[in-house]
Amino acid sequence: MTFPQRFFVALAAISAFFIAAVPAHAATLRWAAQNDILTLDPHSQNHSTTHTFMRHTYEGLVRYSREGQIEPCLSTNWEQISAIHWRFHLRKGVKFQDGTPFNADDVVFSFNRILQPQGTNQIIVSGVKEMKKIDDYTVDAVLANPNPVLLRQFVDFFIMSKTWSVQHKSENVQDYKAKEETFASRNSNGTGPYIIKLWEPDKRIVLAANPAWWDKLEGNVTDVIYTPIKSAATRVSALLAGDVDLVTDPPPQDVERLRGEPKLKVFDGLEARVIFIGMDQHSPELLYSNVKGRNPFKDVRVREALSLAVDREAIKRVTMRGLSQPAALMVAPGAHGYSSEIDKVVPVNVDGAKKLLAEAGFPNGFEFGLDCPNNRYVNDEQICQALVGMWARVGLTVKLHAQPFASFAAKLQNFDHSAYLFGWAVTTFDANHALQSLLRSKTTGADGSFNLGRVSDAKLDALIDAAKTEMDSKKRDVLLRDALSLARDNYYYVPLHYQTRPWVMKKNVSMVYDALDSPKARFARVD
Amino acid sequence: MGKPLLEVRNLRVEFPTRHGTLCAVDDLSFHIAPGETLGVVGESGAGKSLTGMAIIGLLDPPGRVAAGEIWLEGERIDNLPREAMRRIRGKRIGTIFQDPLTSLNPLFTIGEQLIETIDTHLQSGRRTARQLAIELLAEVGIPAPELRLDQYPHHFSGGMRQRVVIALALAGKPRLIIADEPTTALDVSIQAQIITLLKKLAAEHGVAVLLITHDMGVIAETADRVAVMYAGRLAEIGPLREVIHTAHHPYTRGLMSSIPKLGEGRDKLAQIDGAMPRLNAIPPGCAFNPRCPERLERCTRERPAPLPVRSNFAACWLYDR
Amino acid sequence: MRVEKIGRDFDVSRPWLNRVLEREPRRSLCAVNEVSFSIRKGETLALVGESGCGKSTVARMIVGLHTPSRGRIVFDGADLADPQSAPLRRRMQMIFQDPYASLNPRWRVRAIVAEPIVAHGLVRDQARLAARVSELLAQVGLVAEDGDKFPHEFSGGQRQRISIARALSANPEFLVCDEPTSALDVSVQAQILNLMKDLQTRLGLTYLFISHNLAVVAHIATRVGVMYLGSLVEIADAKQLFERPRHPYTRMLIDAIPDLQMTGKARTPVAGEVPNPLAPPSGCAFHPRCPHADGRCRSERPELITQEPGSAVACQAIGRRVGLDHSSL
Amino acid sequence: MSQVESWLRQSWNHDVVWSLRHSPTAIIAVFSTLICVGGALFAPWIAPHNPFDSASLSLSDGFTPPSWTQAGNTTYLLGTDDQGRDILSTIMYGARISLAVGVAAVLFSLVLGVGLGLVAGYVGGRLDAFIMRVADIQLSFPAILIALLIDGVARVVLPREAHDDIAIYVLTVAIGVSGWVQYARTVRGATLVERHKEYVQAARVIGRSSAAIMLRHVLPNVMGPVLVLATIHIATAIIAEATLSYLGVGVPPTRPSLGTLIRVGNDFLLSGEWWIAVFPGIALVVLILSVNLLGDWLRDALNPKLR
Repeated sequence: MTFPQRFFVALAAISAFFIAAVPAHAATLRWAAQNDILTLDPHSQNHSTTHTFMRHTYEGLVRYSREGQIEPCLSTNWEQISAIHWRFHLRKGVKFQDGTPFNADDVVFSFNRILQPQGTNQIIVSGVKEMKKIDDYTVDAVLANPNPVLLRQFVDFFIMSKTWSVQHKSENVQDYKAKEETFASRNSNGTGPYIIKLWEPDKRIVLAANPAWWDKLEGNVTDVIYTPIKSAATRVSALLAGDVDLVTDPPPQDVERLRGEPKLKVFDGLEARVIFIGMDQHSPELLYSNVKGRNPFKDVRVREALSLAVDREAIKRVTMRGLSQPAALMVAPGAHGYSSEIDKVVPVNVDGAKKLLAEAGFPNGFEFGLDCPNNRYVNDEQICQALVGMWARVGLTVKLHAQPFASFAAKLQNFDHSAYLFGWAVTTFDANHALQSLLRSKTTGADGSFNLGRVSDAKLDALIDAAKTEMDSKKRDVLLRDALSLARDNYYYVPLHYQTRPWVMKKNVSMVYDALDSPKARFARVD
Repeated sequence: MGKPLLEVRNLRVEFPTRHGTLCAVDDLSFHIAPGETLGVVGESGAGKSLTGMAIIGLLDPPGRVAAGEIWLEGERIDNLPREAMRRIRGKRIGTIFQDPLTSLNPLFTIGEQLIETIDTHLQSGRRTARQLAIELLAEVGIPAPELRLDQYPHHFSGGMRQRVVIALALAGKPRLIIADEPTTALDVSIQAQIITLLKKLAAEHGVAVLLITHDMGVIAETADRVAVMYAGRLAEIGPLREVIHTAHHPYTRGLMSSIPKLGEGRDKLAQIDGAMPRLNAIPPGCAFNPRCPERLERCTRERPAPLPVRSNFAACWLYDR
Repeated sequence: MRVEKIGRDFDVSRPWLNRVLEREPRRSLCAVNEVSFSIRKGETLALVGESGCGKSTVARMIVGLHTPSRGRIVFDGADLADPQSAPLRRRMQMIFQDPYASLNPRWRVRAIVAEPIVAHGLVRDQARLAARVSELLAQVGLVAEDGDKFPHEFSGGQRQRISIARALSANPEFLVCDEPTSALDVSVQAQILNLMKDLQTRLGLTYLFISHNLAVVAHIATRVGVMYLGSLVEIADAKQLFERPRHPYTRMLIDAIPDLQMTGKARTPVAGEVPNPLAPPSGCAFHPRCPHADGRCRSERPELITQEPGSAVACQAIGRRVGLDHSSL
Repeated sequence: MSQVESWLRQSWNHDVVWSLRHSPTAIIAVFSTLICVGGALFAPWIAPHNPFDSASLSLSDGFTPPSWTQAGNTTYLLGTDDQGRDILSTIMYGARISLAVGVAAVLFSLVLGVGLGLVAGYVGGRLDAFIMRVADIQLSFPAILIALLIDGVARVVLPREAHDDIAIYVLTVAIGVSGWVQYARTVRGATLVERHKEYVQAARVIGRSSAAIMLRHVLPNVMGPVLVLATIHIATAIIAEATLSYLGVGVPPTRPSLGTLIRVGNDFLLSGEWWIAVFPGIALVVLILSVNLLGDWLRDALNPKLR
């Protein structure tokens, strides 16, 4: 036996001891859902599934507790020196999975890395002017303005090892839309509870408990095997056959049947996600359209007509089998700032829509393209097809282009579209997260980072910017409410519904439901 | 003449096709005495090769023996089961085919093929078989047989290969060899070598030979008796000299005179007009009647059976007395 | 028609990549070596020899299927290698050995026979073309209705007639016949040979007749060239050649002809086999099989020397053998 | 008139027709192929609905079961899919796309492959080596990958607006390009054999140009195996079309082909809406099976040894 072999055998023995020592009886969670992660670079893509896995291996300064409250994570405690100056005391003795110790340099490095323009996660550190290293275990966050949701933002402020990143030439964030691959986009090295052992794109992701984690698992799941299964029927069959323990996106048409299965249980939950249609309101001439020289989506009447033509109830009944809630706002119930008073869904009105189109100068409608993912949201492609029919009835000719999310995302970020179906979940559980990402005029950083229709409304910008810094809760609620109403009345987007996402699992699995559709293995038990 | 070695009685070979059943060999009878060489001549399609195949039970489907009997040394062999027939082939009937390339397996040395054959048929053990193989190769005129035994067929020239095939045919010490166009694929100069060899070996081993060929020259040098076939039927059969010099059937006569001969100052060759009928369009009566210069009215109606003419038999109404 | 010292090499080397990887040189096979002869108008020159002796290669070079590696071919005073002589090609046509392979199985006979006429644009009018095809078919002993059939509906002899009709359709003066009867049965062979002779007298054709069958050659040829391993070893008037063969190889070939008159007499087999053309013997190529070979034959290549008018032979032993009767061989 | 009659009689007795008349499998295959192709070809006239007209669809009609079941509706004989499209009509319209893409792609492959194979086999030498090495290289890439590549190139080269309209052509070319190799190899092999046959040499002696010899002499004699290959290739092309459409390269989901229809229907198999996948599935199986049987039979019918 050579030295390295001895070393690894010893290492394996030690880790076996740890694994055995942590949970009472170790268990494997086999989990399936339709889509895959996009990358392993934690700062590259603001994409729910990707973040879900990043949360298992990377950690932020703070985290959500089992009950959804902010609690210390990589910082043990913090204080507000002034309204715009926070001090974080870092946890000592934490090591990254490759063994390098965690310290303030890593925080500063990660902060600067997130800010790089090719990433899409700037919202996480939005409003932070500077992260300053005070000593090895103290960092200061200097803000431009007061920020009421700073700690919530920092949950997904994933800290990477500076040493590791430099060593592997991954100081720069992967440019996903340019199809770049880096070491960090194919390998991970966090401080978190699990280690990503393997990622075979479109095949599986394998996680194993991190024996050197500073905290203790609350459940007994030491191994996670995630299998992306595109076909809904196959996913459900796998669950029924007992090949997987958990499916987080059962097709709506099968939920009723699954409820009746004695071996399974269904967790109902309203996801904090709104599904909506975005429209290009920036290009002087609309792409994929027969309208030349102008952009019909710049006309609010056209946008309103699009909304009026949609029969949200029919989609809910037929396509979603009741598992959705028709939407008028761009933020889902459950997020701070949502108010059912202003969430008034206008019923379908074909004639009204036709009239509006005629007024806008399109009595015979016009043609545009609709980009749609076919493996991302619940029944996404079917919804799009239904929309094509509904819009056809008011005279609009829609060319539907359905594609897997990976190519869809790249196309959208290149603004190569005229209209698209998209979904947004607020990770901070605060409405401004959606407003700032989706509706704030696009500048650098988090402002308008997913404003892919390039909406620009000075009044709305002012409201959003004010809400970013307003520390008075009452005043801030008014700002959020006004901003949401303004967006609603201008039809900057056409919200369709809030997605209900039941999770189906075996009876012996217990999970904590997550409104972000982000299961956390550290809370899970398989008995 | 004693008991015949091989006797074929009223053999009929049929090929069912979409255009009806073709009769490729029709009512053919002949016999071969031990040690005798019978030449079978005829144009392509006259049924001579099929006759050979029928005797060794290797007709390609859908061809089949529809009627008649085949007797070998007093034993009927046309209705034997496949396995029994397989034992007869090689052991009691040796075969030589036209193309020596296809008769030898290119993947085995000729030694392996010879020893295998000898061992199978004579149960002699491999050591003895090897010795016998060397002797056989020497006998068919292959120089340095000990060395050549371990070579593959492609190391041999065409003539040498045909010698190996002859050795293979002799390996089981058969009483009868069926040689189907054994020289056609060979060069003129080599043809003569092979014919001489075949003749010599047949005489030395006392083997009877059924020599199937379209080449009258080969027959003339080898055969004791000749059978002439036309459109699947026997036209004439008799001793060699008789058939060549004083043929009785008009077809045989025409055939003989149409062969160009050296030292013949004729400006024009004698020719038989027309062509042999296709098997699906054999005329009624005598198959040769449309081309026959001596046709009688009867020839278009009645089919002649072989009739004795001097020492020959000819299927022709001219000799019906 | 005159052929001057033509030669043809075939590249038999392995593919380029193998050669480069295995460091093999190019290898070539000399199929025809310095063959010269001329054919006079109206005569039939036959080339005989065993397979692989290069006779077919000579025929193919003359009709342009192969380009000679060396030497030149002169037809009616013009060098055929000269691009300007291309129209002359119409005046020479070829008849192939295998009547089953030489006709396109998917064409009707009419189209097959008309192809040269169409290719050379001789007759443009459809009606006249049809008439010409019927005339050609009649000329070779077929009927006009046969034009509507496909080749597979004909027997071998009839197909060879179609081949001849096709060759004649462009009004050629010179026909190269590559073993035209060797695939046919004897009775049919006689028909075809008679037809060819017939056409020759009627149309004044000149033939180059390739065959391995000396009896056939004796019947049809006015002059005969004997080839062995790529070289012409003897050329003479037919009568003279068969009566007084001078080259030992020619004698052997003649002796190997089966003799139908003297039934039962054994042929004299030619000893040995044709050597491998990739490694031809030194000196006279025939020396390993020649009963008269001596040291000079093994080292020196004999020239084709004209000894009497119309006859030439390439043998060094000929002087030594004066007085020997060929029957004593 | 008698000419027509004799022509008819001649064709009736032609070898291929004869072997058709005597093969029950072939008759069934021809019959079902005719039904499938006819249904597809005349869909706009005989289909009860136009499922490609989005405006005429009603989402509320979605998931109607076949007419003979309890909840069925006589308007929709075989039921409707998730969008309220009539399954029967969608099958007919979908088969139209599948067949059009399949046949066009195969024709494209065929022309390209046969042309290159013919030239490679007839001309030989370096050109042959080059063409066949290109073929080898292409064989080492999966067909879908090549199709995606071609789509990518088309997207860059062609104007954005044009893309949707020509998507189906790009798809056809993409599937076609990925399939030419097998034709080229088959034809090259056959050409190498035919090239040395005497009828080709006869044509050279006559003085025909190489192009004329290739087209008029060699081509008709190498087409037999190619036609058989083509019938089998059609099935592969139909399946490739469904895969590519799913990957967003092909036809939009609002104009589902048979393959797309089956893929969508799959999602509803477990929830009880079996008819969405089952009927298009049966249609595809019947279509592919009959085309394949036809190909098998054609191979035997064109093989002179089996006649």
